[in-house]
Amino acid sequence: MSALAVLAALLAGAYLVAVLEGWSATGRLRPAGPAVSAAALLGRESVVPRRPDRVLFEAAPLLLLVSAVLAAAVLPLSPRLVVADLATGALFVNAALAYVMVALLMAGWGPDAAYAMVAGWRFLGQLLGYSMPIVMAIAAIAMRAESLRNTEVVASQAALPNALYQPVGFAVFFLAAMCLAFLPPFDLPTAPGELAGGVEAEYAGARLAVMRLGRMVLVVALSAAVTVFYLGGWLGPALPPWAWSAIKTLAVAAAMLLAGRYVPRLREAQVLAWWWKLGIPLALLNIFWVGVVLLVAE
Amino acid sequence: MISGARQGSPAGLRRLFAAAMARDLRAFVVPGAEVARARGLDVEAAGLGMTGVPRHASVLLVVGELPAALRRAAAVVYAQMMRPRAVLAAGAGDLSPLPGADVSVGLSQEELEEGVARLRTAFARGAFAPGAAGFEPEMLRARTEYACPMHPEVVQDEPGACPKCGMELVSREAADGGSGPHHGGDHGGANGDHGHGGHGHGGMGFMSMVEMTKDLPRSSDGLPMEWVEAPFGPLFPGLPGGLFLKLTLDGDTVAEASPSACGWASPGPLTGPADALAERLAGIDPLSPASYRVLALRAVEDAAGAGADERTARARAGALERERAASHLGWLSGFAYLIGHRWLARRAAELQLAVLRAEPAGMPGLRAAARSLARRIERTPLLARRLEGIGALPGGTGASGPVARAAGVRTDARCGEGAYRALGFEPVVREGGDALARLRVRLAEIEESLGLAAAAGSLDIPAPRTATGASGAGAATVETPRGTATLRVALSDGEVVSAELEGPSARHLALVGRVAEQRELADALVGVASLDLSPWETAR
Amino acid sequence: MSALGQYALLLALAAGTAGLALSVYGIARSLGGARREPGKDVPATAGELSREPVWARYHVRYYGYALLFLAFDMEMAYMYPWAVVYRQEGLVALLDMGVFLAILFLGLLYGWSQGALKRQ
Amino acid sequence: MSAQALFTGFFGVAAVWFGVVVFRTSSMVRSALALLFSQAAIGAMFLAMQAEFLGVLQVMMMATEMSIMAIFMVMYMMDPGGLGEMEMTHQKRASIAAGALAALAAAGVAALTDWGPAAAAPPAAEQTERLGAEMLGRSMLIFETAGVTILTAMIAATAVAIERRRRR
Repeated sequence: MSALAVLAALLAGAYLVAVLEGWSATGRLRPAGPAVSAAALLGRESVVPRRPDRVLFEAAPLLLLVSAVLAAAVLPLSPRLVVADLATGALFVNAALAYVMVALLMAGWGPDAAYAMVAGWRFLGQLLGYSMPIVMAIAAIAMRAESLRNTEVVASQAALPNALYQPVGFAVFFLAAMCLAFLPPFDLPTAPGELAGGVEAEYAGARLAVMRLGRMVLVVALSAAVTVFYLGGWLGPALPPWAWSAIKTLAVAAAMLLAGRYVPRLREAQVLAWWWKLGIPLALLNIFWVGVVLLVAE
Repeated sequence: MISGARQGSPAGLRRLFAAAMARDLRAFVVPGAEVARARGLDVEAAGLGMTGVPRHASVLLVVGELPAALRRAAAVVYAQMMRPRAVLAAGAGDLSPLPGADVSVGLSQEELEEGVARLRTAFARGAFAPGAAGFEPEMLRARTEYACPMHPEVVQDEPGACPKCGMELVSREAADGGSGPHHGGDHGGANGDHGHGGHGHGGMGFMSMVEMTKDLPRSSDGLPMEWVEAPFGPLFPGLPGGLFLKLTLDGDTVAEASPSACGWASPGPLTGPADALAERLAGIDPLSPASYRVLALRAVEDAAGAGADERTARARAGALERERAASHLGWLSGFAYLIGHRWLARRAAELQLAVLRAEPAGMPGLRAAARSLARRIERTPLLARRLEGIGALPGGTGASGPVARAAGVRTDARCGEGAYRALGFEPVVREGGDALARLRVRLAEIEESLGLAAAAGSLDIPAPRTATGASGAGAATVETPRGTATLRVALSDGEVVSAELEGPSARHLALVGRVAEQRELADALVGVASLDLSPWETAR
Repeated sequence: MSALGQYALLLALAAGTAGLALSVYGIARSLGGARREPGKDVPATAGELSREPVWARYHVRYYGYALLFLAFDMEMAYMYPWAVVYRQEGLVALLDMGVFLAILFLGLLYGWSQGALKRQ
Repeated sequence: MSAQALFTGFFGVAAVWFGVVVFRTSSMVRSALALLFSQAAIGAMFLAMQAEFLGVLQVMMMATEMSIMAIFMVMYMMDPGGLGEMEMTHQKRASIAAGALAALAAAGVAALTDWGPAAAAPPAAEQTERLGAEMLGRSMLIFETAGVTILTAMIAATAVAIERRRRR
């Protein structure tokens, strides 16, 4: 029963994030926009490009959606509201989201089209940048919680949320999450001006609808991950636990979506150089900082 | 019913989806969003979403008349759009090979909005139709050709045996313009060679990599790789429409760039009655019509020996400066779209439309808005890092206009004009010569031009009929938003007998290779866009 | 719920999600297929028909990063069990992992000095 | 118990099937991704056998590592798209024989060895903890040696792949 409630919340969250995304893209807030767009997409044709790698082309949208849903499934909305509270939940989030890259790689290679292929390999490069900092930040979370179980990660923040306890890790994780969800300014694989749609360029109709849905669920999953890992999840006064989780998740999603409206897209070479020369040392420093604080505190 | 309706009876679920599609129209703009804006159309305000991906578009919005090459490109885009799809023509004449427009309107915002409303109705009613017509122009059909797998140079239209080795020829689709993987000098593609490898060398059991890669082109890091040609124009969303740009990609690096432009047909607009030359010349470039109008008027006046009085010159300067500000803002909007700065793209477009519609009295307010925009851009995080060192060109490359002034060259045709001296004009010069410096020059010029336009006090272009029956030769130079344009005319009895027009974009087009080659794709595109090419002002 | 029950639930969720997506395809398909027209299935490239395949040897320019990444990825396998017992073990754990990470960081610095951390 | 065995077997078959696809396709990317999913299926087997940490780690690491393998395959193999249907295998008969022999041997070992009574798997959280305690206790030296090995690999890879043009 709680699993169904979580899934319903996930769908509602994806819808609200789609409304927010429309706002960040056009500057207009249209509550019915995503529903109309989705129906419009379903009513349109969807072709497969000539001589594609059909398996990869068809699998990509499904894999994107499934991996995002699985990542969201291990993140708790409240102590009881979670689909599967795995003992290695924090690691599982990361494992599921690694397949986002695989999905985009398939979408890039599958259609045998120039823009998509550049975009697909670009995203693999982006992964080389954000992937290490993200796992290192999660390791620092696990150090404090003494567990990889997401409900225990939240419980460990009762005194002080991790965003304040390890601000460097928070910043690193937040930016890496934006990279992972390929949100502007890290939207290198879809880059509307540079690659005319990139990995999405050959998808249309129902396939595009599934891909967009996967992207929205991905943003929700990552916002929920930021909430669980750094903002104390359901912890908060007065309101019921699930409401706190929902509010925090939506606030994080809004921040992620709006940040990209006011800055230009980054260059790939810079993204990689910054993550490796600055991001990874900072993430290691964060682990060291948490280690020392934990030793001193005990 | 719309021309690109989907097959099926419009009932049940289909009716529901058609209603949704009618509310959620997304337009692919031909020749490009910058032309729509330059003509004063705000597509998004008219209720159309915009997309640069043909697969995601449901409406092909054609703005203005298109040359034949662009009509063919538009037909390709239309063919690649998903049904249901429709053509919305704003001030477009002949559309063939595209099907006729579903809705035709004039070039004004009101008409566009009314046209979108009509299109919505048409979509809701006719997105699905039982007898939907196909779109199968001859130009889209693939030609089958026959090639020898052993000898890539043997290609013929008929099946048969190879004259060199006697092997049976293999059928394949003919390439249009030869895109695809190729190995350095020889062509024929990876397929032929590799397909053969399996048969011919099968007995050897093992092929040496050195042997197989010796003919491949070398990249800058010394690795032998295959290069792929990909078109980034004429209808690429991040670049001006009409710019045919073919990039040879080595991974995501541009190995070679070959640009060309749609341009105007020579001598076309140049010949004819001299009094109407301004009218004709203003039509060649939708991005800067006023500049060419003034250029033609001045050249004809010079040839007829009739100089313009001070008031006329001043009013023309006002019109030119208004156009410069609008053109730079239009460039800024397109450039911001290319680099993914969505807020800036929208804001610059709004300002451009406001400048195009403004009266002289409104200029000071717009100038203040432009100044605050420029200040905000200077403070935008990451922007300088994105643009620094991209598309670097030193001075003395034959460039003019903002491209030259951004490289520290003090060149501006306006310096020598009396009307500008009276207005206190001083050219904007910056150092750096890269995309960032060009952005800064244009930002400063927007502000300066709005100030000059306000000071000029009038923005119209008086066109006295000076050339009736006149004979003689003359020349004029105008600093257009993109650089110096020169027109030489010879009149005989009120007719232009010979004319020679030289615009800045022809010179800048030659610089595309220098700013793009050996650059990462995104950087190459930023470099090309920072030149602010107008594909329209070069002769075909 | 037992661990195995959780895995089964996640598997069912994956299958169910894929099933949902496929049923969306089914609804879209019930409206009719895509009409076959010339040029339609050619990848959309800015108004030019590019019929030739692009599956050529792709020159990836970040291979320097990729090689270092492989090594760092290995290291993460050790990091999680270590992080979980960190508070129990205390200073030993800090020193132990400190040495391990210092060794790895040397590798990063070496790669950096040799120009692996840039576009090749 | 039987459901557990069923799923273990199912993912085992999936792993083998993806492994076969690796060699049956001429597209390099498809081949690399098939290997990826073969490895991921092994990760799922670990999960079915209640080795949670190991399983999730395997699923996570193979996604990135096999994708990186894909980039090197696309960079260095001729015709990475498999368009020419080029035969990429050689010494087929010998390799089939060797493969069949090795499979038989492994199956034989598995079937003939007396594995003793199956121990109950500890709870998933405890597995990770025990692993950590082992790493910081008895196996500390092995752990640090792994660090040095990784360092060696990093230096070797960099030295081989990155040409130092600045030297000239």
